[in-house]
Amino acid sequence: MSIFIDNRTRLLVQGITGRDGSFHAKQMIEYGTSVVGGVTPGKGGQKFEGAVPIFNTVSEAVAETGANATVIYVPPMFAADAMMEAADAGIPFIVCITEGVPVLDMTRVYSFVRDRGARLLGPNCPGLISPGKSKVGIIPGQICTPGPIGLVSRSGTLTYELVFQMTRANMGQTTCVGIGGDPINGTTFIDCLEAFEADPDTKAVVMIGEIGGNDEQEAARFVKEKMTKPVVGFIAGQTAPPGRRMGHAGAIISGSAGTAAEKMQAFEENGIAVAKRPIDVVQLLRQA
Amino acid sequence: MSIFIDNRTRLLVQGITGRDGSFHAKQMIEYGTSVVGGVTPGKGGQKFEGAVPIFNTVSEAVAETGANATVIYVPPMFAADAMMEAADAGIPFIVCITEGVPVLDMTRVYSFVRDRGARLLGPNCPGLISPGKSKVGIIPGQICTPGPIGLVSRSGTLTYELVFQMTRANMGQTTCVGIGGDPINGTTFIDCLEAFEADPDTKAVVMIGEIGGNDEQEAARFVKEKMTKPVVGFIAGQTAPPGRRMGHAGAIISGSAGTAAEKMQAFEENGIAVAKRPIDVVQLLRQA
Amino acid sequence: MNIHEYQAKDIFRNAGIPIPAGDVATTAADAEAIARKFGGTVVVKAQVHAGGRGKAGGVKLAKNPTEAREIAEGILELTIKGFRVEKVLITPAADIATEAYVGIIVDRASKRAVFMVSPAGGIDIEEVAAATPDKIMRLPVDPRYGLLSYKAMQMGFFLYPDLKQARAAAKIMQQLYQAFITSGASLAEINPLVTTPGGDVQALDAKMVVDDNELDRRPDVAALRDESSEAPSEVDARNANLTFIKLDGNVGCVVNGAGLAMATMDLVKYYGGEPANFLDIGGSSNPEKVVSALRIITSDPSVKAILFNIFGGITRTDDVANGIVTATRQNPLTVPIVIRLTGTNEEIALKILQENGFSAMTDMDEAVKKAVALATGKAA
Amino acid sequence: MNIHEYQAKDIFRNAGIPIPAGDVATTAADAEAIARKFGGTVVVKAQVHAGGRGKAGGVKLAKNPTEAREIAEGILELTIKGFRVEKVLITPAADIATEAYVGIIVDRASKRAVFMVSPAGGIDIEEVAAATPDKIMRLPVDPRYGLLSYKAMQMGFFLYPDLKQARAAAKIMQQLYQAFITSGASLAEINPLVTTPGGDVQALDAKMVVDDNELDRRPDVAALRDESSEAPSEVDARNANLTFIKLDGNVGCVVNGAGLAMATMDLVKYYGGEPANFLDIGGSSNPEKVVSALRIITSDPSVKAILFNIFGGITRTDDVANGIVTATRQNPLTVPIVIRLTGTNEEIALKILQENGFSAMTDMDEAVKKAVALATGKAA
Repeated sequence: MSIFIDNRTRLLVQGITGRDGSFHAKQMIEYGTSVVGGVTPGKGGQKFEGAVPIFNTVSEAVAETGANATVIYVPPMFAADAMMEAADAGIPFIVCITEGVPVLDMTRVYSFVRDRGARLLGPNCPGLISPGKSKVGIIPGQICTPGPIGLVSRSGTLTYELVFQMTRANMGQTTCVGIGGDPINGTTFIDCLEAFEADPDTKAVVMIGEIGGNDEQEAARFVKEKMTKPVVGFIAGQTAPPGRRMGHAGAIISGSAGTAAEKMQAFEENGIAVAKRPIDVVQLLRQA
Repeated sequence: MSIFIDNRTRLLVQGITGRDGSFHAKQMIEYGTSVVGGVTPGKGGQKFEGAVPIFNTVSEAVAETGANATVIYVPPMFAADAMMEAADAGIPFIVCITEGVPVLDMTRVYSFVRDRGARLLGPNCPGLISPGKSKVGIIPGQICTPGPIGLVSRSGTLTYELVFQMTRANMGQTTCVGIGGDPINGTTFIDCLEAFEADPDTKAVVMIGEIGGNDEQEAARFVKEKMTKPVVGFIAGQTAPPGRRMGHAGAIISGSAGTAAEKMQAFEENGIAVAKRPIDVVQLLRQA
Repeated sequence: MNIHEYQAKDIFRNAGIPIPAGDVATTAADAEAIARKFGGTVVVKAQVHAGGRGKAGGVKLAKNPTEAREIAEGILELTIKGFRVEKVLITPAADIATEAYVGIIVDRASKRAVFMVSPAGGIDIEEVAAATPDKIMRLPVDPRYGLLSYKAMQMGFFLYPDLKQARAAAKIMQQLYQAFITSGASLAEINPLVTTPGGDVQALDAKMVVDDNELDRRPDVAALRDESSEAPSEVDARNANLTFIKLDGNVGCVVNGAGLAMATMDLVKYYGGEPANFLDIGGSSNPEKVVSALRIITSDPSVKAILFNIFGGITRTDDVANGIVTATRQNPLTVPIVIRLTGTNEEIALKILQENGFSAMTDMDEAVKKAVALATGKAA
Repeated sequence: MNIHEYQAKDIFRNAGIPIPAGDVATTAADAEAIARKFGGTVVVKAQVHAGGRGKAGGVKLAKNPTEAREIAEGILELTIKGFRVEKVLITPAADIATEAYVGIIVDRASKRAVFMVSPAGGIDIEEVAAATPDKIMRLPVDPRYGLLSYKAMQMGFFLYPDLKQARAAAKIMQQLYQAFITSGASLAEINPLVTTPGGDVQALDAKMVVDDNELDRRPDVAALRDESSEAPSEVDARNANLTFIKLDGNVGCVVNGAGLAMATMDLVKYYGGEPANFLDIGGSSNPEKVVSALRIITSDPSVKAILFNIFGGITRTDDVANGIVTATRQNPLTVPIVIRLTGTNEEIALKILQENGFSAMTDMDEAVKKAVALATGKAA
């Protein structure tokens, strides 16, 4: 088992003929993801790589292909519209890779998507992968391997680093999820923890946080109250100076709220083993 | 029993110090309605008629009085805001008497109120009365008498006429509801029919329609499919010329849709006895 | 409130919709001058609040300025569906490749503004709906989000397979939605939306109906009202805050409330009469309104009897009685009057009427029967 | 993106918010002239992207034009929290009856724009939150409806018991929300919102932070950026599409991805070093970005060793390798470099580096340890 995506995932790619979209569509197909269609307005009727049908609109694509998931690689100013189009077409799982989506757009998208009962992952996230089953997004497939660990992270390349170290240590993954670091995103740590708790194949969970906000603190309380499976945590940004943005909007420290120290303390107080270094995650998982 | 309002109704009056609001607040209090508070911005802390506390905002009023219904008499340009304020304050039953509310305002209000699970009656309606228990709105109390008939109508004074004739003929009412004639309103014929069907004291229902739209036709189908109680119907506007507005926005005939003939036919086909004249309603109720 | 094509075009143009030039003329000479300015063939279109202008001879091509003058002269003498033509719009004749239809209306069922678009434009959309319903796309707009881009593109692709044209149409629909919302409209329509042989998408006609309830907060829109294009009695009624519609019968009706007014008219017909009008004096009453109502009704020579049917709720029947007394003092009646009133302050009203020589009834059916008998000359 | 007080005031004024006059000076002489124009006592305020200007001596009263010149001269020489003062805003001193606080921020938890208002204004809102939390009202705004009138009035009454002032404040909050939305802001603040002895409600200060992601579609807002008020290295980095923050250490870091960059800095510290910067070369890679990154890092004299930590995903490690080779050919390094890379096109990257005399590692911990040792002069 795995969470959110598996062998039955039938994926659309919105922006399939763009630079990023076409590159990653190929990567996903190579990995074995069932990419059933693409969407690029004006290219309806054509085929991507001679095989995947392209549609002008998401609703046409859903009607023709029975897609049950979509991944979005469109420019930031069009990403909000793409997410809403997907939700309106009835797609239950929407992954938005696009970085740089205006946060006020997301306030609207969040309401829209929630009212339609869809799950949104992202935006500004690397997507997710259920090793050996399906990959949606941009996480490099070769660094993952199937196994019993669930991983959820706010980060991109730091996620790869952790997965890479786990795979080198022979600790495979059920699903690795990057939820993205934007101030408003569709899926939270808690959503993923809940799903991992319910997934019988997941035996332990790695949670990778960052400075800024208090999602990690809330997730820690959730772990204590609702989870039976062991959780190992890591927080990036212990050396970040207060009040500065560190690369993406998620990473802001304002005053005392959202520091790495605060988050690590919340982890410890709620029974989450805290890794000091990324490599310590592997050791802590062994002890879990 | 009755529908929507009864002895337990605790009513707010929004616009209680205005011309219409103060007049009808007195009338409602005289009738015996439990008017627990009023709202007029800037007059918070004062008392209406020396007894009813006035508040600046609906949320304060609800917190202080435990109101479970509200009736709105504010000018048309402020009515949409008043309805949303009431819904946001958690009031489950909102009656808007105000005439002349822009229909585009109502497209927003409708979504807002529905998302909060409140029932809206109106706008541009006379309100409702459960004779002997509670009156909310402007239906003259003295023309009503308690009894087993439920009445629902799109009209104002035509409703009074019908109720008057029923009362003269000794046919009392459980509840008389005026849903209003605007293109977009909160409570439909079907909502009321459903409630009357569920009300054990209501033995028969009178439904008074008008030209325009197809709400009566849909209500007729509902009667056939879902109702066990007899329904008597009347439609105003048999002599109305096509394509002209007859006084309020509800009464438009466009082409073949929404004529009185069409509606009367729908009534007959679905087992609703059709009164040719208002007075015939009484006769048909006797036979029902 | 209806506005003219040329006024709707100004609003649409301001919203960014591409619309060919056009100028309004009130005389044949002006029409000729405008046609000369544009050069080439022009279209002369009657500006009246009525559909089917083309069939009524109100839309014609003119090949040169002289012909434009002659045609304008003819059209300016027309009366279309009861509306006198006071203005014509002159536009250069366009080369048309395709004609589509785009409209927005407020829809009772979905409780939203709904787009209706069809690639089969240029003709009555009801005809398209009847003949080829699959050529119409209906799309409700969530007022909380407005017309989202992907929805506009869905409609754009429904009209045009070409990406460039679909995008142009999508943009026009977003602009039309903006114009619709900011004008407080209940209907906005482009028929036809055309493509030119060069591939451009343009609006050749424009129609808009504004929600009367919006006018108080939109003085700029309210200023577009053209009273010269309405029946004088209806203008008079509106200025007196009455709702009045002239009909062909002989029983003049004064009623409070639209539903009761219609039911009263129906009962007039039921008892063998013909209503001369619909007239609703509305909820809040004052004697002035009644005076205005009587003035309007008595100015219609076909009225042979007057019927008041008042059920007092908010309306105070004593206000109505006072209005009747005042009005008939000013202008004594030349036709018989039947007064039915009941409800709020009924006793006071009856006393006022009696003191002034009027009698009143409380039963609606009896009152209507009597009025019909008086109008038709038969005994009641 | 931060904008200056005077720029935010212009935006708020355009939205209709009442704000007393004010003019910007870049020289003491200009300040004097402006003070003379206004007459009477004026306030001279440093225009820098930093809070706590008052405490830092950046806000002062001047009783006459001569004093305004002297004060402006002093303030224009200040550096506040690392920002040099290049401009001062001169405004007439206002008579103040009460001071309130009004702000909007985008809130992660409610996923909405949230108003925070308090009748205790004029001081840092964090202090109010700590000392008297019940004096703060928080109100999330549903983006689909905007700030509805009744919500604005709730806040208005929370600030002022007087109806007129509550209405004025409510209107200002609706205008502030409009300004916030149309500017693509992530924060907008009025502190203080004052009442005058005469009872008027006015904004005396203005602050706005714009979401960088909005700038592409709002060129008018983007044009407000004042590069003279930012650190040159950060301007350089932004123009090269890098995210760079200068810190106080000696290990220069070049990393792809913000999370990995922070984890790398943390690891530098863990092994006893101090990072000299945060630098994220972002997702999509190209050699040019790497060249810019090396230029920025090597221009910092405190950097004693450079650490590359690249995990190739979208970023192609061969792009990074090529960038390193190009940059070091242009400007030979004077400090040691440690390169860790793994992931996409790793083999090609290693080959490029080897051919050009660089060695590379694949283990993050080993690479960090080595860089720290080189920077501190100890053997790794």
